[in-house]
Amino acid sequence: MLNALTSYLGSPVTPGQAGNQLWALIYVLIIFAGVSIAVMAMNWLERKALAHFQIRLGPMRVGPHGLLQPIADALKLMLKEDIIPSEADKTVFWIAPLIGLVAAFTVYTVIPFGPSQAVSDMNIGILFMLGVSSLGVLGIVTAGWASNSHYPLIGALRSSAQMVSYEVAMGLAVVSAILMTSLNTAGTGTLSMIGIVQAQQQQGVWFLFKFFPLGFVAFIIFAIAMVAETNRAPFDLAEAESELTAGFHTEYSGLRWSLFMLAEYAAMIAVSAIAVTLWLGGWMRPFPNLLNAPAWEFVFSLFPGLTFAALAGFAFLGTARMPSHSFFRIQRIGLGVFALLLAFLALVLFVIAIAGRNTDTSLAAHTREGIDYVYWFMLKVAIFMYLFIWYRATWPRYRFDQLMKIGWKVMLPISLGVLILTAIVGVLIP
Amino acid sequence: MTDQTTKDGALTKERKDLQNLPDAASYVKGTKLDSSHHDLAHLDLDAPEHPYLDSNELIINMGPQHPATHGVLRVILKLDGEKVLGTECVIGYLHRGVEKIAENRTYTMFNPYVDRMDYVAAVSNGLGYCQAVEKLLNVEAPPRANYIRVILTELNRIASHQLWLGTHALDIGAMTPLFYTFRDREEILKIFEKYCGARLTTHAFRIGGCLYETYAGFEKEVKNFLKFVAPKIDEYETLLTTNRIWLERTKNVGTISAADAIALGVTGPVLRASGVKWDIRKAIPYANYSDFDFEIPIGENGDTYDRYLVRMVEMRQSLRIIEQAVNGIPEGPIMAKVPKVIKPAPGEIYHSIEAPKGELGYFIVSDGSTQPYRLRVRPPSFVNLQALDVMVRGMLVADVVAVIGTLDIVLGEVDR
Amino acid sequence: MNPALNVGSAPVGTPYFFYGLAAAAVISGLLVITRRNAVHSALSLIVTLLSVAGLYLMLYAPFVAGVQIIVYAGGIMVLFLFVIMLVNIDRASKERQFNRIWPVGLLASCALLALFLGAFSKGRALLPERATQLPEGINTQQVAALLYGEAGRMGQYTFAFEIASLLLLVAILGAVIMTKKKI
Amino acid sequence: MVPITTLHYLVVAAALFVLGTIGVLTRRNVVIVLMSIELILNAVNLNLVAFSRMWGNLHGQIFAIFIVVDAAAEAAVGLGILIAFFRNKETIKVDEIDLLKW
Repeated sequence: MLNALTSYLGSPVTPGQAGNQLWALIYVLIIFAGVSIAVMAMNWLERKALAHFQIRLGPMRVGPHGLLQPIADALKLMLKEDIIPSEADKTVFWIAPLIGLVAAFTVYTVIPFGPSQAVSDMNIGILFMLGVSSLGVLGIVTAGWASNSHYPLIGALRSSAQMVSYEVAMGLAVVSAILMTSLNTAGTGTLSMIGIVQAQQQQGVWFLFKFFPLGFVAFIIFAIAMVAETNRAPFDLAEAESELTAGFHTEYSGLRWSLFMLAEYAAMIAVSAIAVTLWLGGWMRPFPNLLNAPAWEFVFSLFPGLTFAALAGFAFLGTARMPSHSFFRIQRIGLGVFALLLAFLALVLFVIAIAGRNTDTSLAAHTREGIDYVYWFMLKVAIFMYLFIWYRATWPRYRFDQLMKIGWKVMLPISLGVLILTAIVGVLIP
Repeated sequence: MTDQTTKDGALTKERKDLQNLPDAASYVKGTKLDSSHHDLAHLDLDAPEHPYLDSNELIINMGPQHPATHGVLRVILKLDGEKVLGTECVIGYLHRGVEKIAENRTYTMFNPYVDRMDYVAAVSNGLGYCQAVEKLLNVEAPPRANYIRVILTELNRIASHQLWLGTHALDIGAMTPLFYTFRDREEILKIFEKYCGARLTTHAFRIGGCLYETYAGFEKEVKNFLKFVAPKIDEYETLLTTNRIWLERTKNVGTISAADAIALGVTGPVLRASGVKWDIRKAIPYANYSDFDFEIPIGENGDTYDRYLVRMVEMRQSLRIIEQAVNGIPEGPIMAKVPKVIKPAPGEIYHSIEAPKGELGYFIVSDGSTQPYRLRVRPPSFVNLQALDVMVRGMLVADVVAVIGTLDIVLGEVDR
Repeated sequence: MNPALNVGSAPVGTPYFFYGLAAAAVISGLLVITRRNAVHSALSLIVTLLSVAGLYLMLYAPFVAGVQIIVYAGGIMVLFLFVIMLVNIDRASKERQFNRIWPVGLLASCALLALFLGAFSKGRALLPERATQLPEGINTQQVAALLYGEAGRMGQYTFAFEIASLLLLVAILGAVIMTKKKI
Repeated sequence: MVPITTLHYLVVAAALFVLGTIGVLTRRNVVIVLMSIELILNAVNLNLVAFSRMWGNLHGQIFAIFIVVDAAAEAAVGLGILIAFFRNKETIKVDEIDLLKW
C-alpha cells in the first residue's frame, strides 16, 4: 500500500502518459474540486480586496470577515428561481452556460502543476489549451443569442469579436515563447506544457527574461490579451454594466448565471496558468540553478508552511482585534477556529518539509516535492489573480473601437515583431 | 445692472434688464459670432443617414431602467451595429408637476418643492427661487445672509460636482472614484445637516434671507473642510486626469462647438467647456458674488474631457469663493423685512442663477395674490439634455453613456 | 511492477470511443442539414467538428486535431455564428427550408452514397489490413519537418505552405473589401 | 469486437460527405449550405488522415492541414459575400440569388 502510494507520488510521468486511469481520475477530481474551491476563494478575495481599494469593508456579515460569503452566495444562487425568458430559445439557453463551463474546465487536463502533477501531458498541450479555451466564446455567443434580447446580443457580438481578435495577438506571443523552447542542441521545440517548463529548466532562465526584452514584451502582450480573453476590466465590454446592463448574461439568473461566473473565474485561472507555464517557469521555485545547494532547497521548501503560518497569523490578529462584544462571540470563535486550521496546515507542511528534506525516494520526500511544485505554481497564478482585481479597481473601461484598435493595430504588430526578432536572435545567438 | 434699489416696477425693470443682458455669444473666445450661427440648420438633425437599405439597423431602448441613465431617462437609440445613427430622449417618467403645484401654493409654501427638482443641488434651487421672489417683492437679503447663502451654495456646487464625477467615472467603467467622492461629499452633507437639519433636500433659505443663524463653529468647520477637501480633489485627478484609458474614453467624445452650444441654449460647465466664458456669477452677479475673486474656467474643444477639467477647476474655484466668504462674513441680520403674507404686486420676473449644472432660471408671473399665477422653471439639465443628440451622432453606444454622464443631468430637474 | 509506470500500454476501449465519436459526428451532421434554425445547425456542426477532432486523435494525428479545434471550432464557427446573428433569421426560419429540386438532390446524394459503399465493399481487399502506429509523441515535430524542412533543408511542402499563406492573405483582403460599406 | 480499421473511418467519412452533399443540394439557406460544405471538407480530411495512418506517413495530415486553411479562407470569403449580398437584397436564400448583376 505504502509502496504503491510512493510509486504514484514518485512517478516521473503524468497518469495520462502512464495510462493509469484510476490515478488520472483521482487527479481530475482533485483538480475539479481544487478549481471550484479556488473560484470561491477568488470570489471572496475579489470582493474583499476590491472593497479595500474602494475604502469599503466588503462582506462582513456572513462569517468572520465574510469568510462564508461565497458559500452563502452559492446557496442563494442555487435556491433562486431559474428564469428562462418566454421568447428565448430554450435548448440553446440551457446549453450555453455548460459550453463555457466545460471549455473552462477541460483546459485543466493539461496544466502542469509539477513535472508529473498533471492529468496528462499532451504532445499538443499549448495548442489544446488555446483551442479549448477559445471554445469558451461559443458559450458567450450562444447565450447572448438565445436570450433573444438586444443587450445580450450586443454583448455577445462584442465579446466574440473581442475574443477572436485578441486570440491572434495571444497566439503570436505564445508562438514566440514556443520558439524559445527550440533553442537547444537538438534544435527541436515542443508544444507540451511540461516540455515548455522543462525547456526553461534546461536553459536555466525563465522565458520572461530570455533575450531581454523580447521575452518580456511577449509576456506583456500575453498578459494584456489574457485580460481581454477573459472579459475582465478594463476589457469587460461584454458585460459592461453601464452600457449593456450585464451583457450576455443579462437574462440569466440563479444557477445558470453562477455557472457563467464559475466559467469566467476558471478561465481566469487557466489563462494565468498558461502565462505562468510559458514565461514564469511553471512549477519551478525561484533561482533553482543559482541557489541549488540542498540547504537552499530546504529553505525554499519551508515557504508553503511559512505562507500558511502568515495567513494563520493574520487570522489570529483578526481574532484579537475583533470587538469584545457578545454580539461578535460566534464570529470570534469562528475566526479563531479558522486560524487554528491554518496553523495546523502550516504545521503539517513544516513537518513534511523537515521530514522530506533529504532528497531520497521516501514518501515524505515525494510529498514535499509535490507540495513545493504545486505551491510555487499556485503562488505565481495567485499573483495574476491579484492583478486581475487590481486592474478592475483602477481602470476605466475601454470603448469597443479602441479595444479593437489596440488588438489589431498595436498588439498584433508588436507580437509579430517580437516573434520575428525572437527568431532572428535565436538564430544569431545559439 | 442688477441693482435692485431702484423703485421702478418689477415688470418694466426686468424687461429692461433682459434687453441689456450680455449676449453669451460675445463671450466666445477670440472671434465674435454673428447671428447666422444661431440656427441649427447646419446640424441637419432630420436628414436620413443612409441613402440605401441598411439591414443592420437596430432600435434599442436605453432606459428607463438602465444603470447608466442616471434615473429614469429613456433614450431610444437607433444603432448601426454599435454606431449611433440617432437618439430620441423620452422624458417625463419623474414628472410631478412642480410648476403646476406652484400655482396652488403660496410663495412660502412652494419653497420646499424646489429642493425636489435638482435634488443633488437643492441649495442652489432654493437660492434661485428665494432670490426670484425677493426680486418680485423688491427686497434684498442682508449681506450676512448673502454670505451664508454663497458658502452653502458653493459647498453644494462641490457636492454636486463630486456626485457627478463619481457617477460619470462609474459610467465609463472606473468604479473606485465613486466611493472616494461619496466619502468626501459626506463631509459637506454633515455641514448641511448641522446647519439646517437636512442633508439632501435642505430647504436652507427663506424668502428674504436665511431662517437659521450659523451654528457655533460653523466657520471653523467650513475651514476644516476646505483643508480636508483640497487634497482629495488632487486625489481624484491622480486617478483620472492623466489616465490613458480615461483620456481615450473622453477626448473628442461628445464634442459640441461653441456656436451649437449657444444655439441649443446649453449652459453651465457644458457651455464653458466649449470655450464660452459665460457664468452668471460673473455676467450678472447676484448674492454678493461680485465681492469675490474667482476665475471662470473654460475649455477648448468642448469634448467630454474638457467638461471634466472644467468641473474639476470649478470645484477648486468654489473652494476659493468659500474661503473668501468665510473669512469675510459680515455681522448683521440674516433676514430682510419681508411681510408675513407674501403678496407681490402684479407683474412678472425672471431671475437666473448659476446652478452647478448651468443656468437655473425662475420666471414668475404674479397676479397680485398670495400664489403665483404662473411659475416656470428653466432647468439647466433639461436644456442641456437637448444637446445629447447633437453630441452623440456617429459615436458609439459607450459614448452615449459617457455623454449622458458628462451632461450631468438630474432627472428630477428634467422632468420636474 | 510499478503501477504508475506502465508506459506504452495499448489504448483502451478504442472501438467504443470510435463508435461513440462516429455516431456523434454523423447524428449531429444530420442535424446540421435538417435544423430549421441556423444557430442550431451551427451548434450541431461544432459537435461534428469536435467529434472529428476526437477521431483524428484516435488516428495518431494530434496536431491536426489541435488545428481542427482551434481553427474550425474556435475560429470558423464563431465567424459563422457571428454572421448568423448579423443576418436576421427570424423570418428565414419560418419560410420553406428546402429548394424545389430537393428530391433530385437527395437522390443524387443517395446514389453517391451507394457508389461509395459499393466501392468500399468491392475494393475492401485493396485496403491493407495493417494499422500503423504512428509515433504520437513527436507528431508535431514531424509535421513541422515536412512543412518547414529540417537540418537546413527545405521541407517537401514549404512552397505549398507559402502558397497557402498567400491564399489566406487574398481571402482576408477579399473579405474586408466585400464587407466594407463604402470603399 | 471487430478492431477498428481504415474502412471504418472511410465509412464515417462517406456518411459525412453524403450528408454534406445533401445539405448543399437541398437547403435554401446560404449559411447552412456553407456549413454543409464544411461537412464535406471534414469528411475529406477524415479520409486523408485515415489514409495517413494506413500508410504510416504524414503526408495525409499535411494535406488535412492545408484543407483546414482552405476552409478558413472559403468561410471568410463566403460569409463576406453573404454579408454583402444580404445588405443589398435582404435575402439569404440560394434560389433567390439568381441574377448575375443587380
